[in-house]
Amino acid sequence: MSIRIVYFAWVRERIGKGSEAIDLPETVKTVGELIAHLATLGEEYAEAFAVPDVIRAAIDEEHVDHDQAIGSAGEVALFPPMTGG
Amino acid sequence: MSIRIVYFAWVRERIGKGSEAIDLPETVKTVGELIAHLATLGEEYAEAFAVPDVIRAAIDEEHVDHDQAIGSAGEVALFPPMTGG
Amino acid sequence: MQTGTRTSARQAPTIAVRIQTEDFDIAREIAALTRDRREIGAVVSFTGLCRDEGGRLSALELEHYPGMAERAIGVIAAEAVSRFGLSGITAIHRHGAIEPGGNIVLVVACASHRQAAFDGAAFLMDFLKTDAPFWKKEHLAAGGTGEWVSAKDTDDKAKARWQRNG
Amino acid sequence: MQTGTRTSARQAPTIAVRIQTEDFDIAREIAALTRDRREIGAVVSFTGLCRDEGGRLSALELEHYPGMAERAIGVIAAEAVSRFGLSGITAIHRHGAIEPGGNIVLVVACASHRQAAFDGAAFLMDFLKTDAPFWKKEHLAAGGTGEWVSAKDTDDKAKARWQRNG
Repeated sequence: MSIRIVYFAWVRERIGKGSEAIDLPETVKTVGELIAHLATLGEEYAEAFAVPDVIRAAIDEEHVDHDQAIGSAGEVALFPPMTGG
Repeated sequence: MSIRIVYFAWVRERIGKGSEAIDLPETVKTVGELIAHLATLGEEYAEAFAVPDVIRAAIDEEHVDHDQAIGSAGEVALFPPMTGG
Repeated sequence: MQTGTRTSARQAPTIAVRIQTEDFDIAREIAALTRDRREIGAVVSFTGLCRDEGGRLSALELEHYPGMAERAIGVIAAEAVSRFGLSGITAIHRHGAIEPGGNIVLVVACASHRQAAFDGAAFLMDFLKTDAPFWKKEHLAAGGTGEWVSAKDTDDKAKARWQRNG
Repeated sequence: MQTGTRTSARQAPTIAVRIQTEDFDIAREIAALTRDRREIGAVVSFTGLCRDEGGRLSALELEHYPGMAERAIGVIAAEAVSRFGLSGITAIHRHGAIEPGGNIVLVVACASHRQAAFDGAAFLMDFLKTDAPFWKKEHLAAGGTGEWVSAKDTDDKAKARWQRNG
Protein backbone atom coordinates (compact mmCIF):
# COMPACT_ATOMS: atom_id res chain seq x y z
CA MET A 1 0.00 0.00 0.00
CA SER A 2 1.28 3.47 -0.89
CA ILE A 3 0.55 6.35 1.44
CA ARG A 4 1.16 10.09 1.34
CA ILE A 5 3.27 11.45 4.18
CA VAL A 6 3.83 15.13 4.97
CA TYR A 7 6.54 16.58 7.19
CA PHE A 8 6.80 19.95 8.93
CA ALA A 9 9.38 22.12 10.67
CA TRP A 10 12.63 20.38 11.65
CA VAL A 11 11.28 16.96 10.64
CA ARG A 12 10.84 18.36 7.13
CA GLU A 13 14.26 20.04 7.19
CA ARG A 14 16.13 16.94 8.38
CA ILE A 15 14.45 14.67 5.81
CA GLY A 16 14.92 17.30 3.12
CA LYS A 17 11.42 17.21 1.68
CA GLY A 18 7.92 18.30 2.65
CA SER A 19 6.02 15.28 1.41
CA GLU A 20 6.40 11.96 -0.31
CA ALA A 21 4.57 8.74 -1.16
CA ILE A 22 5.82 5.68 0.73
CA ASP A 23 5.09 2.02 0.10
CA LEU A 24 4.14 0.58 3.45
CA PRO A 25 5.40 -2.89 4.36
CA GLU A 26 2.63 -5.27 5.51
CA THR A 27 4.05 -5.18 9.03
CA VAL A 28 3.46 -1.44 9.46
CA LYS A 29 0.00 -0.97 10.96
CA THR A 30 0.29 1.98 13.35
CA VAL A 31 1.75 5.48 13.34
CA GLY A 32 4.46 4.33 15.75
CA GLU A 33 5.42 1.49 13.41
CA LEU A 34 5.47 3.92 10.49
CA ILE A 35 7.89 6.18 12.34
CA ALA A 36 10.14 3.20 13.18
CA HIS A 37 10.02 2.11 9.55
CA LEU A 38 10.85 5.58 8.24
CA ALA A 39 13.85 5.77 10.59
CA THR A 40 15.43 2.86 8.64
CA LEU A 41 15.23 4.60 5.26
CA GLY A 42 18.48 6.53 5.53
CA GLU A 43 20.66 8.79 7.62
CA GLU A 44 18.40 11.83 7.20
CA TYR A 45 15.36 9.84 8.33
CA ALA A 46 17.28 8.33 11.24
CA GLU A 47 18.16 11.86 12.35
CA ALA A 48 14.59 13.15 11.97
CA PHE A 49 13.15 10.28 14.01
CA ALA A 50 16.02 9.80 16.49
CA VAL A 51 13.65 10.51 19.39
CA PRO A 52 10.33 8.98 18.29
CA ASP A 53 8.45 10.06 21.43
CA VAL A 54 8.78 13.73 20.52
CA ILE A 55 7.15 13.25 17.11
CA ARG A 56 3.51 14.34 16.82
CA ALA A 57 1.23 12.83 14.20
CA ALA A 58 -2.00 13.57 12.38
CA ILE A 59 -4.05 11.34 10.10
CA ASP A 60 -6.15 13.19 7.55
CA GLU A 61 -5.66 16.42 9.54
CA GLU A 62 -6.70 15.00 12.92
CA HIS A 63 -4.26 14.57 15.83
CA VAL A 64 -3.59 10.89 16.64
CA ASP A 65 -1.46 8.94 19.10
CA HIS A 66 1.39 6.66 18.00
CA ASP A 67 -0.72 3.57 18.59
CA GLN A 68 -3.37 4.73 16.12
CA ALA A 69 -3.90 2.35 13.19
CA ILE A 70 -3.12 3.94 9.84
CA GLY A 71 -5.92 2.00 8.14
CA SER A 72 -7.02 3.59 4.89
CA ALA A 73 -5.61 7.03 5.71
CA GLY A 74 -5.18 9.41 2.80
CA GLU A 75 -2.42 11.45 4.45
CA VAL A 76 -0.22 11.00 7.51
CA ALA A 77 1.55 14.08 8.90
CA LEU A 78 4.62 13.88 11.15
CA PHE A 79 5.98 16.93 12.93
CA PRO A 80 7.53 18.31 16.14
CA PRO A 81 5.42 19.66 19.03
CA MET A 82 3.52 22.71 17.84
CA THR A 83 4.60 26.23 18.74
CA GLY A 84 1.96 28.52 17.28
CA GLY A 85 0.26 31.47 18.89
CA MET B 1 -17.01 72.67 62.11
CA SER B 2 -18.34 72.95 58.58
CA ILE B 3 -17.60 70.19 56.08
CA ARG B 4 -18.26 69.71 52.39
CA ILE B 5 -20.33 66.63 51.55
CA VAL B 6 -20.93 65.26 48.05
CA TYR B 7 -23.61 62.77 47.01
CA PHE B 8 -23.89 60.52 43.98
CA ALA B 9 -26.46 58.39 42.14
CA TRP B 10 -29.64 57.66 44.11
CA VAL B 11 -28.27 59.21 47.28
CA ARG B 12 -27.93 62.46 45.33
CA GLU B 13 -31.36 62.07 43.75
CA ARG B 14 -33.16 61.37 47.04
CA ILE B 15 -31.52 64.28 48.83
CA GLY B 16 -32.09 66.50 45.81
CA LYS B 17 -28.61 68.03 45.61
CA GLY B 18 -25.12 66.97 44.62
CA SER B 19 -23.18 68.69 47.35
CA GLU B 20 -23.56 70.92 50.38
CA ALA B 21 -21.70 72.30 53.38
CA ILE B 22 -22.87 70.90 56.72
CA ASP B 23 -22.11 72.15 60.22
CA LEU B 24 -21.07 69.09 62.18
CA PRO B 25 -22.27 68.72 65.78
CA GLU B 26 -19.45 68.04 68.26
CA THR B 27 -20.75 64.49 68.74
CA VAL B 28 -20.23 63.49 65.10
CA LYS B 29 -16.75 62.02 64.82
CA THR B 30 -17.01 59.17 62.28
CA VAL B 31 -18.52 58.59 58.87
CA GLY B 32 -21.17 56.34 60.42
CA GLU B 33 -22.12 59.07 62.88
CA LEU B 34 -22.27 61.57 60.01
CA ILE B 35 -24.70 59.33 58.11
CA ALA B 36 -26.87 58.93 61.23
CA HIS B 37 -26.83 62.70 61.74
CA LEU B 38 -27.75 63.45 58.12
CA ALA B 39 -30.70 61.02 58.35
CA THR B 40 -32.25 63.37 60.94
CA LEU B 41 -32.17 66.44 58.70
CA GLY B 42 -35.44 65.80 56.91
CA GLU B 43 -37.59 63.33 55.05
CA GLU B 44 -35.40 63.30 51.92
CA TYR B 45 -32.30 62.58 54.04
CA ALA B 46 -34.14 59.91 56.02
CA GLU B 47 -35.04 58.23 52.73
CA ALA B 48 -31.50 58.47 51.31
CA PHE B 49 -29.98 56.94 54.45
CA ALA B 50 -32.78 54.52 55.37
CA VAL B 51 -30.34 51.57 55.10
CA PRO B 52 -27.04 52.97 56.36
CA ASP B 53 -25.12 49.74 55.77
CA VAL B 54 -25.52 50.04 52.02
CA ILE B 55 -23.95 53.51 51.89
CA ARG B 56 -20.33 53.68 50.72
CA ALA B 57 -18.09 56.56 51.73
CA ALA B 58 -14.92 58.30 50.68
CA ILE B 59 -12.90 60.94 52.47
CA ASP B 60 -10.87 63.19 50.20
CA GLU B 61 -11.36 60.70 47.34
CA GLU B 62 -10.23 57.61 49.27
CA HIS B 63 -12.59 54.77 50.20
CA VAL B 64 -13.19 54.56 53.97
CA ASP B 65 -15.26 52.41 56.33
CA HIS B 66 -18.08 53.80 58.45
CA ASP B 67 -15.92 53.76 61.57
CA GLN B 68 -13.34 56.04 59.95
CA ALA B 69 -12.84 59.34 61.83
CA ILE B 70 -13.70 62.37 59.73
CA GLY B 71 -10.94 64.41 61.35
CA SER B 72 -9.94 67.39 59.22
CA ALA B 73 -11.35 65.99 55.96
CA GLY B 74 -11.88 68.48 53.16
CA GLU B 75 -14.63 66.47 51.47
CA VAL B 76 -16.76 63.50 52.45
CA ALA B 77 -18.56 61.58 49.67
CA LEU B 78 -21.57 59.35 50.28
CA PHE B 79 -22.92 57.06 47.56
CA PRO B 80 -24.42 53.65 46.75
CA PRO B 81 -22.27 50.62 45.86
CA MET B 82 -20.43 51.34 42.62
CA THR B 83 -21.55 49.89 39.30
CA GLY B 84 -18.99 51.00 36.76
CA GLY B 85 -17.31 48.98 34.07
CA MET C 1 20.18 36.49 31.82
CA GLN C 2 22.28 37.72 28.83
CA THR C 3 21.65 41.34 29.74
CA GLY C 4 24.58 42.41 27.60
CA THR C 5 22.74 41.38 24.44
CA ARG C 6 19.52 43.20 25.25
CA THR C 7 19.63 46.03 22.78
CA SER C 8 15.91 46.69 23.36
CA ALA C 9 16.33 47.56 27.02
CA ARG C 10 13.25 47.15 29.19
CA GLN C 11 11.46 50.47 29.53
CA ALA C 12 9.47 51.66 32.50
CA PRO C 13 5.87 50.44 32.42
CA THR C 14 3.32 52.81 30.91
CA ILE C 15 0.13 53.57 32.86
CA ALA C 16 -2.61 55.66 31.26
CA VAL C 17 -6.02 56.37 32.83
CA ARG C 18 -8.66 58.56 31.20
CA ILE C 19 -12.26 59.43 32.08
CA GLN C 20 -14.08 60.94 29.13
CA THR C 21 -17.40 61.30 27.35
CA GLU C 22 -15.93 60.61 23.89
CA ASP C 23 -15.66 57.15 22.43
CA PHE C 24 -12.26 55.46 22.19
CA ASP C 25 -10.39 53.72 19.38
CA ILE C 26 -9.12 50.32 20.51
CA ALA C 27 -6.57 49.93 17.72
CA ARG C 28 -5.09 53.35 18.47
CA GLU C 29 -4.87 52.62 22.20
CA ILE C 30 -3.13 49.29 21.57
CA ALA C 31 -0.71 50.95 19.14
CA ALA C 32 0.11 53.69 21.65
CA LEU C 33 0.84 51.13 24.37
CA THR C 34 2.98 48.78 22.27
CA ARG C 35 4.87 51.18 19.99
CA ASP C 36 8.64 50.54 20.04
CA ARG C 37 8.28 47.96 22.83
CA ARG C 38 9.77 44.85 21.29
CA GLU C 39 9.70 42.85 24.49
CA ILE C 40 5.89 42.76 24.35
CA GLY C 41 4.54 39.42 23.20
CA ALA C 42 0.95 39.64 24.43
CA VAL C 43 -1.76 42.28 24.43
CA VAL C 44 -5.17 41.71 26.00
CA SER C 45 -7.97 44.21 25.58
CA PHE C 46 -11.29 44.23 27.38
CA THR C 47 -14.16 46.33 26.08
CA GLY C 48 -17.35 46.71 28.09
CA LEU C 49 -20.41 47.63 26.04
CA CYS C 50 -23.92 48.80 26.87
CA ARG C 51 -26.40 45.92 26.45
CA ASP C 52 -30.04 46.56 25.59
CA GLU C 53 -31.20 43.89 28.10
CA GLY C 54 -33.57 42.24 25.67
CA GLY C 55 -34.71 45.50 24.12
CA ARG C 56 -35.68 47.01 27.48
CA LEU C 57 -33.05 49.78 27.55
CA SER C 58 -32.53 52.79 25.29
CA ALA C 59 -29.37 53.88 27.12
CA LEU C 60 -27.34 53.74 30.30
CA GLU C 61 -26.39 57.02 31.89
CA LEU C 62 -23.06 56.88 33.69
CA GLU C 63 -22.43 59.18 36.62
CA HIS C 64 -18.99 59.41 38.19
CA TYR C 65 -17.08 61.15 40.96
CA PRO C 66 -14.57 63.33 39.08
CA GLY C 67 -11.10 63.18 40.49
CA MET C 68 -11.74 60.10 42.59
CA ALA C 69 -12.59 58.07 39.49
CA GLU C 70 -9.17 58.72 37.91
CA ARG C 71 -7.45 58.23 41.23
CA ALA C 72 -9.16 54.92 42.07
CA ILE C 73 -8.52 53.42 38.63
CA GLY C 74 -4.93 54.68 38.71
CA VAL C 75 -4.32 52.85 42.00
CA ILE C 76 -5.74 49.60 40.56
CA ALA C 77 -3.73 50.00 37.35
CA ALA C 78 -0.47 50.52 39.26
CA GLU C 79 -1.20 47.45 41.38
CA ALA C 80 -1.87 45.38 38.22
CA VAL C 81 1.43 46.50 36.65
CA SER C 82 3.43 45.59 39.72
CA ARG C 83 1.59 42.37 40.53
CA PHE C 84 1.77 40.86 37.02
CA GLY C 85 4.91 42.55 35.67
CA LEU C 86 3.06 44.30 32.88
CA SER C 87 4.84 46.37 30.25
CA GLY C 88 1.91 48.75 30.32
CA ILE C 89 -1.79 49.22 30.93
CA THR C 90 -4.39 51.67 29.66
CA ALA C 91 -7.84 52.17 31.16
CA ILE C 92 -10.49 54.44 29.69
CA HIS C 93 -13.94 54.84 31.25
CA ARG C 94 -16.66 56.88 29.59
CA HIS C 95 -19.42 58.81 31.35
CA GLY C 96 -22.68 60.36 30.20
CA ALA C 97 -25.41 58.61 28.20
CA ILE C 98 -24.34 55.53 26.24
CA GLU C 99 -26.68 53.63 23.93
CA PRO C 100 -26.82 49.85 23.48
CA GLY C 101 -23.84 48.68 21.45
CA GLY C 102 -21.82 51.68 22.61
CA ASN C 103 -18.51 51.38 24.44
CA ILE C 104 -18.41 51.99 28.20
CA VAL C 105 -14.93 50.95 29.27
CA LEU C 106 -11.65 49.84 27.72
CA VAL C 107 -8.70 48.12 29.36
CA VAL C 108 -5.56 47.20 27.46
CA ALA C 109 -2.83 45.25 29.25
CA CYS C 110 0.43 44.17 27.65
CA ALA C 111 3.28 41.97 28.81
CA SER C 112 5.96 39.65 27.53
CA HIS C 113 3.73 36.60 27.98
CA ARG C 114 0.03 35.97 27.68
CA GLN C 115 -0.92 34.90 31.21
CA ALA C 116 0.28 38.21 32.68
CA ALA C 117 -1.63 40.20 30.05
CA PHE C 118 -4.85 38.22 30.64
CA ASP C 119 -4.48 38.50 34.42
CA GLY C 120 -3.69 42.20 34.30
CA ALA C 121 -6.79 43.07 32.28
CA ALA C 122 -9.10 40.81 34.32
CA PHE C 123 -7.69 42.09 37.63
CA LEU C 124 -8.21 45.71 36.64
CA MET C 125 -11.80 45.06 35.53
CA ASP C 126 -12.66 43.08 38.68
CA PHE C 127 -11.44 45.87 40.97
CA LEU C 128 -12.80 48.66 38.80
CA LYS C 129 -16.30 47.14 39.07
CA THR C 130 -16.33 47.39 42.85
CA ASP C 131 -13.89 50.21 43.64
CA ALA C 132 -14.21 52.87 40.93
CA PRO C 133 -16.87 55.54 41.67
CA PHE C 134 -19.22 55.08 38.72
CA TRP C 135 -22.97 54.48 38.78
CA LYS C 136 -25.30 53.46 35.98
CA LYS C 137 -28.89 54.59 35.58
CA GLU C 138 -31.21 52.91 33.10
CA HIS C 139 -33.04 54.81 30.38
CA LEU C 140 -35.97 52.77 29.09
CA ALA C 141 -36.87 51.99 25.49
CA ALA C 142 -40.51 52.47 26.57
CA GLY C 143 -39.61 56.03 27.66
CA GLY C 144 -38.42 57.62 30.88
CA THR C 145 -35.78 56.53 33.31
CA GLY C 146 -35.60 53.16 35.04
CA GLU C 147 -33.64 52.03 38.07
CA TRP C 148 -30.11 52.67 39.15
CA VAL C 149 -28.26 49.45 38.33
CA SER C 150 -27.61 47.41 41.47
CA ALA C 151 -24.17 46.17 42.42
CA LYS C 152 -23.80 42.44 41.87
CA ASP C 153 -22.63 39.78 44.31
CA THR C 154 -20.74 38.18 41.44
CA ASP C 155 -18.60 41.32 41.17
CA ASP C 156 -17.63 41.08 44.83
CA LYS C 157 -16.75 37.42 44.30
CA ALA C 158 -14.71 38.20 41.18
CA LYS C 159 -12.66 40.66 43.20
CA ALA C 160 -12.31 38.29 46.13
CA ARG C 161 -10.58 35.61 44.03
CA TRP C 162 -7.55 37.90 43.64
CA GLN C 163 -7.45 38.50 47.37
CA ARG C 164 -7.55 34.76 48.13
CA ASN C 165 -4.80 34.07 45.61
CA GLY C 166 -2.72 37.06 46.56
CA MET D 1 -37.07 34.86 31.43
CA GLN D 2 -39.28 37.57 29.81
CA THR D 3 -38.68 36.15 26.36
CA GLY D 4 -41.66 38.09 25.08
CA THR D 5 -39.88 41.39 25.60
CA ARG D 6 -36.66 40.38 23.87
CA THR D 7 -36.83 42.41 20.71
CA SER D 8 -33.13 41.81 20.08
CA ALA D 9 -33.46 38.04 19.81
CA ARG D 10 -30.34 36.03 20.51
CA GLN D 11 -28.60 35.23 17.26
CA ALA D 12 -26.57 32.14 16.49
CA PRO D 13 -22.95 32.46 17.62
CA THR D 14 -20.46 33.63 15.00
CA ILE D 15 -17.25 31.64 14.50
CA ALA D 16 -14.59 32.92 12.12
CA VAL D 17 -11.16 31.33 11.61
CA ARG D 18 -8.60 32.62 9.14
CA ILE D 19 -5.00 31.66 8.35
CA GLN D 20 -3.28 34.37 6.35
CA THR D 21 0.00 36.13 5.64
CA GLU D 22 -1.51 39.63 5.78
CA ASP D 23 -1.75 41.61 8.97
CA PHE D 24 -5.13 42.07 10.68
CA ASP D 25 -7.03 45.10 11.99
CA ILE D 26 -8.21 44.51 15.55
CA ALA D 27 -10.82 47.27 15.54
CA ARG D 28 -12.33 45.96 12.31
CA GLU D 29 -12.47 42.40 13.63
CA ILE D 30 -14.16 43.51 16.86
CA ALA D 31 -16.66 45.61 14.88
CA ALA D 32 -17.48 42.67 12.59
CA LEU D 33 -18.11 40.39 15.56
CA THR D 34 -20.24 42.79 17.61
CA ARG D 35 -22.22 44.63 14.91
CA ASP D 36 -25.98 44.62 15.60
CA ARG D 37 -25.51 42.29 18.59
CA ARG D 38 -26.99 44.28 21.45
CA GLU D 39 -26.81 41.44 23.94
CA ILE D 40 -23.00 41.66 23.92
CA GLY D 41 -21.61 43.35 27.01
CA ALA D 42 -18.00 42.17 26.92
CA VAL D 43 -15.34 41.79 24.25
CA VAL D 44 -11.89 40.40 25.00
CA SER D 45 -9.14 40.45 22.41
CA PHE D 46 -5.80 38.72 22.62
CA THR D 47 -3.00 39.73 20.27
CA GLY D 48 0.24 37.73 20.15
CA LEU D 49 3.24 39.67 18.85
CA CYS D 50 6.73 38.72 17.77
CA ARG D 51 9.26 39.64 20.48
CA ASP D 52 12.87 40.45 19.64
CA GLU D 53 14.13 38.43 22.64
CA GLY D 54 16.46 41.13 23.84
CA GLY D 55 17.51 42.16 20.34
CA ARG D 56 18.53 38.61 19.36
CA LEU D 57 15.84 38.05 16.70
CA SER D 58 15.24 39.78 13.38
CA ALA D 59 12.09 37.74 12.66
CA LEU D 60 10.13 34.59 13.37
CA GLU D 61 9.15 32.47 10.40
CA LEU D 62 5.86 30.67 10.89
CA GLU D 63 5.25 27.40 9.10
CA HIS D 64 1.83 25.75 9.20
CA TYR D 65 -0.06 22.72 7.96
CA PRO D 66 -2.63 24.17 5.56
CA GLY D 67 -6.09 22.75 5.99
CA MET D 68 -5.35 21.18 9.37
CA ALA D 69 -4.52 24.60 10.85
CA GLU D 70 -7.99 26.00 10.03
CA ARG D 71 -9.62 22.76 11.09
CA ALA D 72 -7.82 22.48 14.44
CA ILE D 73 -8.51 26.10 15.40
CA GLY D 74 -12.12 25.75 14.24
CA VAL D 75 -12.62 22.80 16.60
CA ILE D 76 -11.17 24.76 19.54
CA ALA D 77 -13.26 27.84 18.66
CA ALA D 78 -16.48 25.81 18.53
CA GLU D 79 -15.65 24.22 21.87
CA ALA D 80 -15.01 27.67 23.39
CA VAL D 81 -18.35 28.99 22.11
CA SER D 82 -20.29 26.08 23.54
CA ARG D 83 -18.37 25.83 26.80
CA PHE D 84 -18.59 29.52 27.73
CA GLY D 85 -21.80 30.52 25.91
CA LEU D 86 -20.01 33.04 23.71
CA SER D 87 -21.90 35.28 21.29
CA GLY D 88 -19.01 34.87 18.88
CA ILE D 89 -15.31 34.26 18.45
CA THR D 90 -12.78 35.17 15.77
CA ALA D 91 -9.30 33.66 15.45
CA ILE D 92 -6.73 34.80 12.90
CA HIS D 93 -3.26 33.26 12.71
CA ARG D 94 -0.61 34.62 10.37
CA HIS D 95 2.15 32.61 8.70
CA GLY D 96 5.35 33.56 6.91
CA ALA D 97 8.07 35.86 8.26
CA ILE D 98 7.02 38.26 11.01
CA GLU D 99 9.35 40.89 12.46
CA PRO D 100 9.55 41.94 16.12
CA GLY D 101 6.56 44.09 17.01
CA GLY D 102 4.49 42.42 14.28
CA ASN D 103 1.23 40.62 14.95
CA ILE D 104 1.20 36.80 14.94
CA VAL D 105 -2.24 35.85 16.22
CA LEU D 106 -5.53 37.50 17.12
CA VAL D 107 -8.41 36.10 19.14
CA VAL D 108 -11.58 38.08 19.82
CA ALA D 109 -14.24 36.57 22.07
CA CYS D 110 -17.50 38.26 22.96
CA ALA D 111 -20.29 37.42 25.37
CA SER D 112 -22.95 39.03 27.51
CA HIS D 113 -20.66 39.10 30.55
CA ARG D 114 -16.97 39.57 31.05
CA GLN D 115 -15.93 36.27 32.63
CA ALA D 116 -17.15 34.26 29.62
CA ALA D 117 -15.33 36.57 27.20
CA PHE D 118 -12.07 36.36 29.19
CA ASP D 119 -12.36 32.58 29.53
CA GLY D 120 -13.21 32.09 25.87
CA ALA D 121 -10.19 34.00 24.63
CA ALA D 122 -7.78 32.39 27.13
CA PHE D 123 -9.14 28.89 26.43
CA LEU D 124 -8.70 29.31 22.69
CA MET D 125 -5.13 30.55 23.09
CA ASP D 126 -4.17 27.78 25.52
CA PHE D 127 -5.40 25.05 23.16
CA LEU D 128 -4.12 26.77 20.03
CA LYS D 129 -0.61 26.81 21.51
CA THR D 130 -0.50 23.03 21.86
CA ASP D 131 -2.99 21.77 19.24
CA ALA D 132 -2.77 24.03 16.19
CA PRO D 133 -0.15 22.92 13.62
CA PHE D 134 2.16 25.94 13.53
CA TRP D 135 5.91 26.03 14.08
CA LYS D 136 8.20 29.00 14.59
CA LYS D 137 11.77 29.29 13.33
CA GLU D 138 14.07 32.04 14.54
CA HIS D 139 15.82 34.45 12.20
CA LEU D 140 18.74 36.10 13.94
CA ALA D 141 19.59 39.78 14.10
CA ALA D 142 23.24 38.70 13.71
CA GLY D 143 22.30 37.04 10.40
CA GLY D 144 21.14 33.59 9.35
CA THR D 145 18.56 31.32 10.90
CA GLY D 146 18.48 30.15 14.48
CA GLU D 147 16.61 27.32 16.15
CA TRP D 148 13.09 26.09 15.78
CA VAL D 149 11.28 27.39 18.86
CA SER D 150 10.72 24.61 21.40
CA ALA D 151 7.33 23.79 22.84
CA LYS D 152 7.04 24.93 26.44
CA ASP D 153 5.97 22.94 29.49
CA THR D 154 4.06 25.99 30.64
CA ASP D 155 1.85 25.72 27.56
CA ASP D 156 0.94 22.12 28.40
CA LYS D 157 0.15 23.23 31.93
CA ALA D 158 -1.98 26.15 30.71
CA LYS D 159 -4.03 23.72 28.64
CA ALA D 160 -4.29 21.20 31.48
CA ARG D 161 -6.01 23.68 33.80
CA TRP D 162 -9.09 23.65 31.54
CA GLN D 163 -9.13 19.86 31.57
CA ARG D 164 -8.95 19.72 35.37
CA ASN D 165 -11.71 22.27 35.71
CA GLY D 166 -13.86 20.84 32.92
